This record gives sequence, C-alpha cells and structure tokens, in this order.
Amino acid sequence: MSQNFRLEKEGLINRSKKISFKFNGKSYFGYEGDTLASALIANGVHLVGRSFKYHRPRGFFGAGVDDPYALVQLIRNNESIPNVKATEQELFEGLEAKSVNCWPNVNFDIGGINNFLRIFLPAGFYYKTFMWPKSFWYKIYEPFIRKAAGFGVVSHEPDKERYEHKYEYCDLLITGSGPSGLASAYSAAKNGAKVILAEDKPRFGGSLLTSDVNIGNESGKEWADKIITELKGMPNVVVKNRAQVFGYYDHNMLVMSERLTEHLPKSDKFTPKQKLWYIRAKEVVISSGSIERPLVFGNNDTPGVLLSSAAKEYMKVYGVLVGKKPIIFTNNDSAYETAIEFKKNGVDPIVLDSRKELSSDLIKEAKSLGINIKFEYVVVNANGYRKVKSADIAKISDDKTTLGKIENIVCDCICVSGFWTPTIHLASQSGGKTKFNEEIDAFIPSESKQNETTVGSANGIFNLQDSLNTSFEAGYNLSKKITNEDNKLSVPTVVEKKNSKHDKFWCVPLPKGKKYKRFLDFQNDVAVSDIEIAIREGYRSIEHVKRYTTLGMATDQGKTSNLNGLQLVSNIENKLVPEVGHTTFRPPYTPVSIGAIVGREVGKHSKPTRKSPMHSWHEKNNAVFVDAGLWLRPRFYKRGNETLFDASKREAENVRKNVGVCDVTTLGKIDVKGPDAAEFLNRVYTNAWLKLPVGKARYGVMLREDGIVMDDGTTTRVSENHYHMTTTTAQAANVLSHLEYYLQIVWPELNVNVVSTTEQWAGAAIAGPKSRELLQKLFPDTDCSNEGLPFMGFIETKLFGVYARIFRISFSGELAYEVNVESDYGNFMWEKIIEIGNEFKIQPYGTEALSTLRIEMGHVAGSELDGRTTPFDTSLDGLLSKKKDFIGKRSMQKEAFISSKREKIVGVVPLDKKTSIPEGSYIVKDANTKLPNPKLGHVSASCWSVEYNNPFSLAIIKDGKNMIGQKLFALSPLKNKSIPVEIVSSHYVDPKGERVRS
Amino acid sequence: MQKYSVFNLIKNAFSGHQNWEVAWKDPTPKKSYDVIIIGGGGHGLATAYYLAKEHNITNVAIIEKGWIGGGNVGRNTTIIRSNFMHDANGRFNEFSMDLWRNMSQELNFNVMFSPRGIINLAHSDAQMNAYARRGNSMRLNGIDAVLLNREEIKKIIPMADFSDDVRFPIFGGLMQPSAGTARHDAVAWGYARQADSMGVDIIQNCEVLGFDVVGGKIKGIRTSRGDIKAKKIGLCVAGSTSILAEKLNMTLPIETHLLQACVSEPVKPLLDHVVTFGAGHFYCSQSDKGEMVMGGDLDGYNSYAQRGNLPTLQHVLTEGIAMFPFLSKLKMLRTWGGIMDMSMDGSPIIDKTHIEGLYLNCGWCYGGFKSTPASGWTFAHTIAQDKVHKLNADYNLNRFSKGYLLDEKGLGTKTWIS
Amino acid sequence: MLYIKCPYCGTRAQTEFAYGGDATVKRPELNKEITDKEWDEFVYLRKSLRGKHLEFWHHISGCRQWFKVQRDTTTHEIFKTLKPHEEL
Amino acid sequence: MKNISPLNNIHQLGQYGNFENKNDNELVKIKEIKNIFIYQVVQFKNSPKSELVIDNLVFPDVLQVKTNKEIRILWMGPNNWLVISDKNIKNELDNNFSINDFAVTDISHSRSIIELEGSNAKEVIKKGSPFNIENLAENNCCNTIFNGITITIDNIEQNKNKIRIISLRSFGESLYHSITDACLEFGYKAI
Repeated sequence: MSQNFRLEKEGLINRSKKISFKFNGKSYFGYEGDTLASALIANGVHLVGRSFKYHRPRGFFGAGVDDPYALVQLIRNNESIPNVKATEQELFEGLEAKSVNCWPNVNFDIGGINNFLRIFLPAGFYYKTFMWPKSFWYKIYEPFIRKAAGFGVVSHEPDKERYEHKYEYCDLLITGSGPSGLASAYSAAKNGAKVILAEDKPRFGGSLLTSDVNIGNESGKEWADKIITELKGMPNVVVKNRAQVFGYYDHNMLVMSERLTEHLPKSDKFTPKQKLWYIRAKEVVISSGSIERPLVFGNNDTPGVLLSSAAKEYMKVYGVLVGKKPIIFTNNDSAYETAIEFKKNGVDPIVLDSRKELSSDLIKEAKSLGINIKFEYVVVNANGYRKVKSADIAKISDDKTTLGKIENIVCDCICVSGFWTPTIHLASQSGGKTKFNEEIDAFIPSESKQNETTVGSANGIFNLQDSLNTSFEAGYNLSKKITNEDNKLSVPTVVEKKNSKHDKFWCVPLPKGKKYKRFLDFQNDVAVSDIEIAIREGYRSIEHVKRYTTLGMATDQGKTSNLNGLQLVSNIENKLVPEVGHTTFRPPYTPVSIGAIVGREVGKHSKPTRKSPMHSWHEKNNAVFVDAGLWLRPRFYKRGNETLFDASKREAENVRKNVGVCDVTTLGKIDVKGPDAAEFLNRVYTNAWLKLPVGKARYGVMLREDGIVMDDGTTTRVSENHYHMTTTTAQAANVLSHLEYYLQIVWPELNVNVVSTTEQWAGAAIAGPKSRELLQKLFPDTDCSNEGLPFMGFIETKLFGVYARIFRISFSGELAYEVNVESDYGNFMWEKIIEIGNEFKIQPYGTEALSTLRIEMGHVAGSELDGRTTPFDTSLDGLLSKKKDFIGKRSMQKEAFISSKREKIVGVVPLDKKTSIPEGSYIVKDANTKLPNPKLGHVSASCWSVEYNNPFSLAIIKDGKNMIGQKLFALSPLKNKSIPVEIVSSHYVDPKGERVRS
Repeated sequence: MQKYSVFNLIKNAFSGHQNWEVAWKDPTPKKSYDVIIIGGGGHGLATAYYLAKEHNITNVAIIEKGWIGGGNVGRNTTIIRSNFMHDANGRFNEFSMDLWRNMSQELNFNVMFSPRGIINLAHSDAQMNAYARRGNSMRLNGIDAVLLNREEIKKIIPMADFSDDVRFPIFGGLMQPSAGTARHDAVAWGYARQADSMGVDIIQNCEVLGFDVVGGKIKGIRTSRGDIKAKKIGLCVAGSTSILAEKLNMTLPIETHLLQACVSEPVKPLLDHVVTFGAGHFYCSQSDKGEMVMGGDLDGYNSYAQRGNLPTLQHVLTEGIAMFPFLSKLKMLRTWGGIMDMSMDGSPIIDKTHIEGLYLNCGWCYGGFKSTPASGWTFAHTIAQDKVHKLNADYNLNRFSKGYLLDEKGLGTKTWIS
Repeated sequence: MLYIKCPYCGTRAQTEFAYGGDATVKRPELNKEITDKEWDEFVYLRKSLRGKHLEFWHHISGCRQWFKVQRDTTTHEIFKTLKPHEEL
Repeated sequence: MKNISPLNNIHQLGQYGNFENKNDNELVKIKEIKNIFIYQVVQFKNSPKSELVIDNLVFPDVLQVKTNKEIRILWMGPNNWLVISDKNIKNELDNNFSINDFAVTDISHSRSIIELEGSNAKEVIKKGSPFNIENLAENNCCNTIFNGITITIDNIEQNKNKIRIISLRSFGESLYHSITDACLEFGYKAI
C-alpha cells in the first residue's frame, strides 16, 4: 500500500531504508526512523484502538510520551508484548502490531455498544447499581466488567528478555536534551563537571527539531547536532538517548531506564533489553520541557483530533501529513507554526483562533502566506465516528459563554493547541514545592527540596533566548560549586519569533440543546459532564474527583488531562486553581518495565544459595535438599524408590542402632574472644557461664528483652579468653547482630570481639552407639574414651594430619560427637568418616531423620522456639539463673508468662499407636463439640518414633505438666483427622539422658 | 435519602443526571457533640455509622484533617480475609467478614466485595506445617480454610512458577476461599453517605491542634476550625496516632512505618485470586480494571512520608517475579505509600484509655482495611457502652505489660521487620 | 535509596545498612531494681516522632558498627550521624 | 586431594559471553584466589592504642590497604583489620598481639575470593554494587554489597584494573554466578 500522506522530502527519516510491517494483519511500509504511529499515519491509518469505558474509536493524539492512548499489542522476537505506545515504538523490519480492547476488531467493536448506553453509565455508576441480587456482583456482573476491562494481553510464559542494572555517580544529571538541557549540559561539561545527559527519544534536540529558529548563525537543529557531537566526544560526559529518567528518589538518587534493543527486530542473548541506571547525582537539572494542552469541545476524542505540536512533529521529523484538510484550533501563537508548516507543504489549513484579532510575528507570517485565519472562532463539535469528517464551528462571544451561528466545514483533522503545561513531575517527586503561574495557567516548580534546578519550558520559560540564558547560567553555577573551575561560556544569540499573549479560554460551551461529550481524559473516557456529576454529588476534593471519575488514572497518568480537569473544578467551585490544588506526582513518570526494576535476580537466582563444603558429595549421593534459610541442607539420602518417610526412618533407625553422620556445617558459629568474654556470655545467656572450665561445652538459651526465647546452642570454652559459640542455622545472623548491639551500645566497657566462623569450619555430627568406636578409628592417637572425652568435653587433635576439633555434644540424644575441620578439608573429613564408618554400618542422615531423633528426645527446636514461646513454655526454665541478671530476665515476671494457664511442652502419642498426628493439629478435650472448639494447644512437631516404632509428637498445651496421662484428641480439620491421643512426657526416649553420657 | 438502584440510574439518565443528591454534606462544626471521632478514614467513618445505627448516637462529628478516605482506606491493596492463627484475631476478622458480605446492601452503595479467595503459598514442608497450624485454628474457629498441595495450586494458578528454574519451589498453600477484595474508596464513601444521612457531621479540612483534658476527663478538642466540646472522643487516625498521643502526653506501643504498593498497567483478566508469596513479602491480585495490584514490604525505617523508596519496591517485585514470572513483561504504572501504626505484637489496639471519655483505636499495622467494619462496630460499642466488647477484649492496651501478646508472626518488637 | 554517612566508613547506599530503631530508649542497668512501667517503656513504648528522629543503624554489609542517625521521618533528610556514645 | 577450594566446582576455565572478536584486554579475566591465609585482627575498645606492625607493615587507616609481596592488610572497620597472606603467619600475629588487647582469628577457610582484571572490571561491579567504585583508588578497599551478597572489594592494581572480591565462602558460588553473569555483555575469560 502506498504512503499517501508521506511528504516528498521533509523529515529526519532515512528514506533510503524502507521497512515493512503489519498492523491488524495488514501489510504496510515505512522508513527507518519512523515510529509505528508516524508510519501508520503516512499510510492514512488513524484508528488505533478503543477507549476504556465506552469503547469509542481512538486515534493518535500526540507524537510521543504525551499521547493519552495509542496502546497496541506488539509482536517482537516471537514475544507478544502488551500496552506498547505506538507513538514511542520505533519501526523495525517485520514489526507486527494489533489494536487492543476491541472485539471482534477495531473497526467493528461489540464493546462499542457502551457508547450508545453512555448516558446510563456516568461517573461512578457502578457504585449505584449491580447490588441485587446479592450474589450477582461476584458471579455475574464483575466477571463481565473484568472481561471488558484491561487493554493488552499477557501470556503466562516467563519473560525471555534480559534486564540489567547499573549504579552511577555524577556531578550533574540533566533530564532532557532540548535547548535548555543541551545548554546546561554544555556549559557544565565545559566547566569540568562529570555530566550525564538523558534523552527519552531516539533523537536529541527536543523542540529544536521542529521549531523554526536560529541560534547564532545556525538553525536550531544544526546547533543541537553540533553541541551533541561535541558532548559525545568529551571524556567527562555520558550522553544517552532512549533513556527515560522516571523517578526522583531520596538523597538525589534518580532512576533512568535505558532501552537498548526495543527498536531492533531482535537482540543477541547477552545484550539486555533495558538497563536500569541508579544515578546518584550531586546536582540535577530538570529540562524535561512541556506538553501541549488540548482544547475541549464536542467529541474532541474523535480520531483525527490531535495536538498541533504533534501535527508539526509528524511533518518536520517524520515527513508525514496528519491530514490534507486541516483545521488548526488554538488559543495561542504556537499553533501558527503548525499552520505555516502545512502551508509550506502545499496544504491549506484553516486557523480558528479563540482570541480577538491581534498581531504577532507568527500571525503576520501566516497572513503573508495567505492562510485563512478566523479570529474569535471555535470548534464546537467534531463530526465523524472512526475519523473526523467535518467540524461544527462558531463565533464565540467575548466572555466565551455564547456561540454564534453554527457553520459546518469539511476537514480531515483538527489540530488543537490550548497552550503549554510544564513537565514538573521530577521536580515534584523530589519533594519540591510547586506554584501556580497565572501567566501560563499552569504549575511550575517553586522551592526545591533536594539539589535540583528546573530550566527551560519545564520551568515555564517559553522564550528560547531566556531559556538559553538561564540554562547556560545554571550549568555554569552548579558545576562551579562542584569543580571550582571558572570557565564561563557566552550564550549564543537567538533569532526567534515573538509570541503574543495566549487566551485563558480552553473549554467550548455546549450549543443549546446539544449533549456532546467533551472529553478531558481520552483513555478513561472522563468527560466534562462526569466531573460535574462528581462535584454535584459532593466529591469536591480534587482527590475525590479523581477517584470518583478516574480522571488522570489511566496509563498516561493524565499528562494531557489533569490541568484541564483542575481548570474545570476551579470554574465550577469558583476557586482559583491553586486552591483546588493538584494531586501528588509519584514515580514513575511513565510506566516502567517490572523486569527492568528487578534486573537479573530472577529464577534460581532470585536469592543467593549457601552451600556447605560437602555439598557436591551430598549431590553425588542422591541427597534430596531442603531450604534452611538461604542454605541448602540434605533432607534425606534417597535409596531406590524410597519415600521421605522410608528414608528418614531408615536413617534415624541406623543412628539409634549403629552410627550415622550428619552435615552440621550450617549451624551458626561465632568466635567470642576477650578478657570479658565469660562475663559477656553470662549476660546474654540465661544460665551461668563464669565457671565453665576450659575444654568444656555448655548448653545455653538466649532471650529477647521481651522474654521470648531467641535462640539456643552449645558454647565451648576453647581457651581462657576464647569461646566457640554455636547458634541455630536460622538465627545465626540475628544472633551476631544482637551480640554486636550489646557490645557496641549497651556494654561498651566489655573487651570482647565477636566474629562469625560459621564457614571457617566444616562440621560433621557422628551419632549412635557405635560412634565412639568409629571416632577411635578416625583418631587413633586420641583418647576417645568416656574418661578421655567425657560428655560436653572438647579436644583439639588431628584427622590424618588435618587439624580437627571434637566436641562431645548431642542433638540426637545418642552418644554423639561433632567433628570440625577447616572448610577446605570438609569433603576429605566426610569421605574419611564414611570410608572408615562402613564397618560400623554408618549412613549419612539428613534433617528429617535429625528431627525425628530430636523430637522423640524432646529437644526443642525451631518449631517450638517460634518467636512466641518463653522458657517456661518450652521447659527451659531450669536454665533461668536466679542469681544473676541477663537479657530478658525482667520480663520473666509477666503475669501471662507465669500463669498456670500458660501453655507448656508435652509429648503426644496416638492411642492406636499407628496414626501419625499431622503437624499443626490442635489438642482438644472434645472432638465433636460445636465450633468454635476450645483449643488446649497445638502440635508443634511430629515423627515416627524409631525407638518405639509408633508415632510421637510434641505439643505445647495449656497447663501441660498436669495434662500428662490424660486422654485427649488431636484434631486436624484440614486433613479431616480426629485422633484419640494420650499426653506423655516430652522426653519420650531416654528421659534421664543416660545415653549421651554413656 | 435517595436510593441507589439501576432504576434510579435510568431515571436520572433522562434528566441528564442533574438530580443526584450529595453523598454527604459539608457542615460547619457545631459547638459540641456527644461523640467526636477523630479521623475520617474507613475505621472512623464506620465507627460513626455504627454509633448511629447500633447505638442511636447521632450527635456525632467526624473530624478529618484532609479529605475523607484519604488515609490507608484509600491507599491499600483492598484485601479482605480472616485467615489468622490467634483465636482473638480470627474471631474478630470473621465477624468483619460477615459485615463485609452484606455491606453493599446495608449501605446501598456497591463496595464490590468480591470473595475471590486468597492463597498463601508455602515453599517448604515446615511452612506447610505452619500454615496447617493456622488453617486448623481457623477451621476450629468456624472459618473456612483448605490446605492445597502443589498440583492443586497448579490447577488454580498455573501462571505461578512451577518450573525447575526456581529458587523456592511451591510445595502447596493455604487457601481461604471466602476471602477476597473490595473497592476501597467505596467503603469510605458508603459509610460516609449513610452516617451523614443519620445526622453525623462529616467535617473535612479540619485539623486537631490539641485536647482539653480536665481532671483526667476529656472535655473537647481544639481544631483549625475552632474549639469543639464533646462528652466522648474516639481516636481513629492510623499512622498519625503517635502524633495525637503526644498532644495527650501518651506514649504507645506503636511505631509509624511506611508500606508501599504499586499497580501495573491494565491487562486482560488472567489472575482471579489473591495470592501471597511464602518466601518473602509479596502479594498480588488483579483489579476489575485489569491492573495487577501488588504489595509487599515496609520501607524498614520509621516514616511519615507518604512516598516510598526504590530498594523496597525492587525487593518486593523481585519476589513478585519469583512467584509470577509473567509479571516481568508488564510495566509498573503507579506506586504509592501508606503510613502504618505498627504495634509491638502486630495486632491492633481498641480500648479505653486512662483518660475518662477518651478511646483508642490504633495499631492496625498493614492489615487495617479488612477489619474496617468490625473495627468500627466494636469501637462504636466500646465508646457507647464505655466498655470493651468481647470481640475486642483481647485488643487491650495493657496486654503488653501483662504479656498476653497476640504475635501472629513471632517477630517481637522489631516492628520494621515485616 | 537513602545515602547514609557511616561515621567510620563514609557515605554509603542504604542497602549496606540495617535499621535498628529508636536510639533514645536506654536499656536499664543490669541488676537494677526498676518498676514494671520503666521496663515496659524500654521494651514496648516508642515516641515515634514525626520530624527529627534519633535512631540506630547497623553497617551490616560494611564495618559492622552500630551508630546513631538523626533523620527527618517525613523528608528522610539526614542531619547528623554519630558514634553510639556521642550525643547530639 | 585433601583440600578443595570454595569455587572448585563452579570455576570452569574457558571463554564465555560476547567474547568473539574482542582483544584480550576487553575481556574480563576471572580467577579464583585460593590456598591463602586470612586473619581477622581486632584491637579491643579499651586496650592501649599504639601503632600496629606486622612484617614491617603498619596497620592502615580508613579504607586503606598496606601491602608487600606476601601480605595485604585491609582496613575493615575501627580497630579491625583483615590480614591476607600467602604464608601462614598465625604465630607472628599471636606473638605481636597479646590476647588481653587483641583478638586474632583465623578465617582463611571462611572466604571465597574472585579476582577480576580488564578494562571492564569496574563496569562489572557497577552492575550489582551501589558503591562508587570509580573512587576506589589502588590499594584501597571497602566493604559493600553485590546483588544482596556482602563483599569486600580490594583494589589491587589500578592500571591493570585488577580487583579482588571477597565474600563469605558459602555465598561463593552464588556470587560467582552473579559476577560472571554481569560479565557476559563484555565477554569473559575464566583463568
């Protein structure tokens, strides 16, 4: 298909490179340098999709980020990407796009029926209905509404693209490469500052690409090209296009998303699609420019109605005519540039200017070109459904309230200009205040909160010379503060056309008897009448208006609608706009890819994985792993087609019968050193530590100040001033911070150092009746007898020449030892233990068997010490020293903690000795009473007792001690189990603890 | 009061919607009231409504510093659930659920309560057990709950990550089918409209500057719109409680923290449930508009700033993609933050105070929205009867010193660790 | 992302630090007889100031030192950072 | 083999990522530093302060590294240093630093060390660490974080862009993945 709307030569596109693409299944072609939007317009396509609520036809209203709609579904690289903005998407060979939010297709959309029902669907209608019958909202109405909502479609498949992050520091970050951005960047860079210049669009230069001005003796564009080229060559400058600074965060941290491959057909697998820059800037220059405001009139959302600045950009940048019978409808001079541009390209525009006849450079030029200008004229209504066919226009009275006789003129586009709104989002995000500027009827930054300076039209300066003067000045002053250099450039002189004053008028009154919808928010279909209803119903705060009507809550975040909305509210409420106030700007300025925010921490790498030195041995030996915090631990070692239950039972039995070995490297280890180490331990543990002899270990419990158990473990006195503390795997990091807190803040007088040695030592727990024999063979020259190495004893020795530490401690309740060697030797130790252990039928055991063993011994662990239990609850109160003070002791007196109703740990055995009690069950007196069924307590841990070959559980129940012997029920409604049980002591096996001492 | 109905909607359509009445009036404050509720958020508006409806106390004013519904009721992720482990919390929030189920009809305002079900994913057997403990507790309290295994979860949310390239595989999860979501703004507006119609004065743009306390008894408040007397005053200002407490020389077991949330661009429906990630602090649901509503973690340091910080968001969305890889392909559209009363055990406080006639409703942490009706109902009762109802008996202020804590998470007093 | 000056290492990104809460609460001395009220004030009660707030941070991915920060809880502006035993 | 280094299972020699038609300096070179001795030396808060010396090296001040052929002494924090040495100097340290005033702890096996070299080495750091690496001069070091993993960066040689990244041993493989993944864009060579 030929490009009927493509101009002969105008534009910055590369006409030597044709690009073919598809839209809604139809093939077209455009040129390199086109956006999808410009290429479609060149092909005469204006209908891009359907609006959110009424499913009205939507066309292109802007030429970039300002477009309030233009969302398509893009197919790139076999990925279907939702909600891509056609006015920003650059054209690439083979691009495919589809309209969204329409069915069966964009030309005939069933949803369009809403448009005819629209009088029944005013703002907030859904709050007033869909309430009967009761169940219908969720079952009938809501699913229907959900189906109609949403735009693009996203598949379930993961994202194949790559996203990366980059942390940068600079002196000046400049956001936008328009005249003011270029000027500040250039003068700062020349003054020695480290500068980052970010431009959202592919091309640098901003308004200079389309405005007809001269800077020095060059055209605006030539000047921009020259400056950019020079900046790119400077070592202290980073220049980025396709880079949007979307967020201004605390302490001058700004975030920029750089699009690296979206303009290409596809990318190699190592180049990220986007790079997210975290930029910590000493100073920020906000040169984000301004966005043209729409004028509001009947059916102003019809495709073919668009911003006059966009029409100009399509001509000058893309060489595309948005129409051949244009109407320019304006309240200010800038639209005349568009009119003149049309004329230069052989198209005769009609200009409707709401102002009384006046004169200015531009108006003179327009007249001299013979352009038809109608002053005091407005567009009343746009006719046409899928595309503008004609406009109803009329003369308007001085006071802008009454319209003259309606005339109809044929046209194929209406270019509107309601003056300019500075883009102050970043300035506001920084926490800076804004003020309303009566001159331009818009907000501009006032006092800045962080180190930011706003320049150019973003600061409400629409005159190029002033803009350059202030920007050069800003770049110089800000850089001088940082570099202390003093290289000031002279500002080039500008030849530009002087503008006459704009007209504050922006909304055309309805002609008598007409109910035209006059739209403010084109995506969410918010019309003037909706705002009126909201206020009529008392939703008067601007936030209420916004939420009730959804004004400015669409994906464009109200870039073109918010200010007109404010104007309207201020008119109705008869307040000044600043009294109405605007809703706060929050990041992101434009929607930003979630993938980019996350970066590379995805899939398996969403969190780090910690591994023990024996990890690969476990892998080779069919270990099934379990997450313990960030650690991976063997849960059991699978043999054949064993289940978890079989394997853990086998492993646990083997520990009770022979000997087993378990990787305990992950247990936290902390070296506590110093003259005051003993005193320190005495304060952090609940029991006494001053008299622990060298070469001995002791079990200890730590509390939080609120009296809840924090952690437990054994600590060994290695030498006079040196203790080796162990913690649980889960609490290791917290305990270290906890200890540092008390040493550095609470008890600075103590001379103690704590450092984590968790990874210095590989640990193997050797447990079982045959563990001593095995140990003796592992350490032939060491006396491993009960006398030589008694319970809670500790010795340093050598394992086949490798330095080793042996602790005689037991978690399993069996005769057991823990051997530590330096981590590089961990695997060597492990293989030796297995090799020599074979004759004792050694088996490695995982965490599942480990918990079986500890449960039937009644040793508490994480499932009991869950951050809610006290030493009393867990039968650790024996370890509460009466003599000395310690962390959390004062809380032990709390009424609830000592009350007899308090829950206490007990053992639970099913009466049938067969049925396992699911963890998380509750113990109750009566299984069949009506709900709510009063609970005595919960089952914290369950196992199959390998000692007695029947199920056994630990539970924490009210008045536990006196419950022993009672017959109760364990209920698990989730698994609908009701199990008759007997309460027994939590120490099910070896209550006297003889084995560990044997 | 004008009834909202489809018939009325059609009727009004033909008069160009010119005849709708205001949803609530904009009165000037009277000299005195029987009860003043400070805070025009969800809880405050609900309290006023139930004072009028359940206790016939209509000489009531709601004093709001800004605009009603502007606090956390207007900036949350709209989740409604009663999946608690502690009996007190379960009982309270299940009562709340009952009120939610009838709210649209009772208020004649469609709050769009949508019982789509909430799923808490578990990523280890230990976590499955913890959820079993919670779920069984719910069931024994008469609250619906089901424990689902990996395959059952996969049937319901196939878009979750069931691949091998996953750090924390999904083991299963706990589901409360009757939990869901509601349109947050509508809740505030619905309560406001009914309270107003029963005579409650809703006074916006009115800041409380101080309190009049004489002989241990509350007498009234000083506001930016003049002094107002009252027999009883209820404090209902989540996030700002500590600021008002300071004016009363009270120090409370709460800290103020910021919770962030964000939404993606709208896409066609693909997620019908509310889902929470078990290996972190991420939760997600899809709004009727098609936006993915995502929430997560506290910013992690005391904050009154209603603006969030990026590391938290990045951390939260990382977990988001770990749960739902497809999220990576969407764009983040809007972010916002709400300031929370984080209590020292994660559970709320609804109680009388040592000052006669002064009542306290705070400490909702990041779970206040779901409790809005029950909070209003019990607070109204506590104020009207000058004694706590059995539903909020455990939410007393002295539970901390006595040790009767309601710690759902077991994190103790480090309120910033969510 | 906050930019916090560690009194030992210099100014670093927030992600290197862990928050430590209100720095004005003082732990009662060991073995000192105190009332329940005093104890509760230490364990549970917080002023949670709006505006200037003195708080602990821990340079956990740095020098592992605890220190004090005076920060505005509405703007996050940091006025001063101190070693644990320096006073404002 | 008796001893196995932390990255033994993951560090596979070869070229990866965008390495084609790049000259050697453009590629990031990655190496595991192993069989090295690492000691933490801490002087107690209340012990008499004096100039600390080992092997004629004065213990450095904030963020600095003192070095000779065999030993690098890194400042880790107030009164806290990391002594990294090719040879075992435990006895020397014990002799120089009395247990009443110092805590000397051997943590040689608790760390894994990656060495990066090449023009893009610092760009790799920038992809995961918020630390301002451009300001880290030769023989300076810092503790910071990389994609959530606590690390120590030691700037060995500025002109060669040679830096070491030290992490806890158990995080070694995850960090190695994270670093090499960040290298793919430039191409890297495991040596």
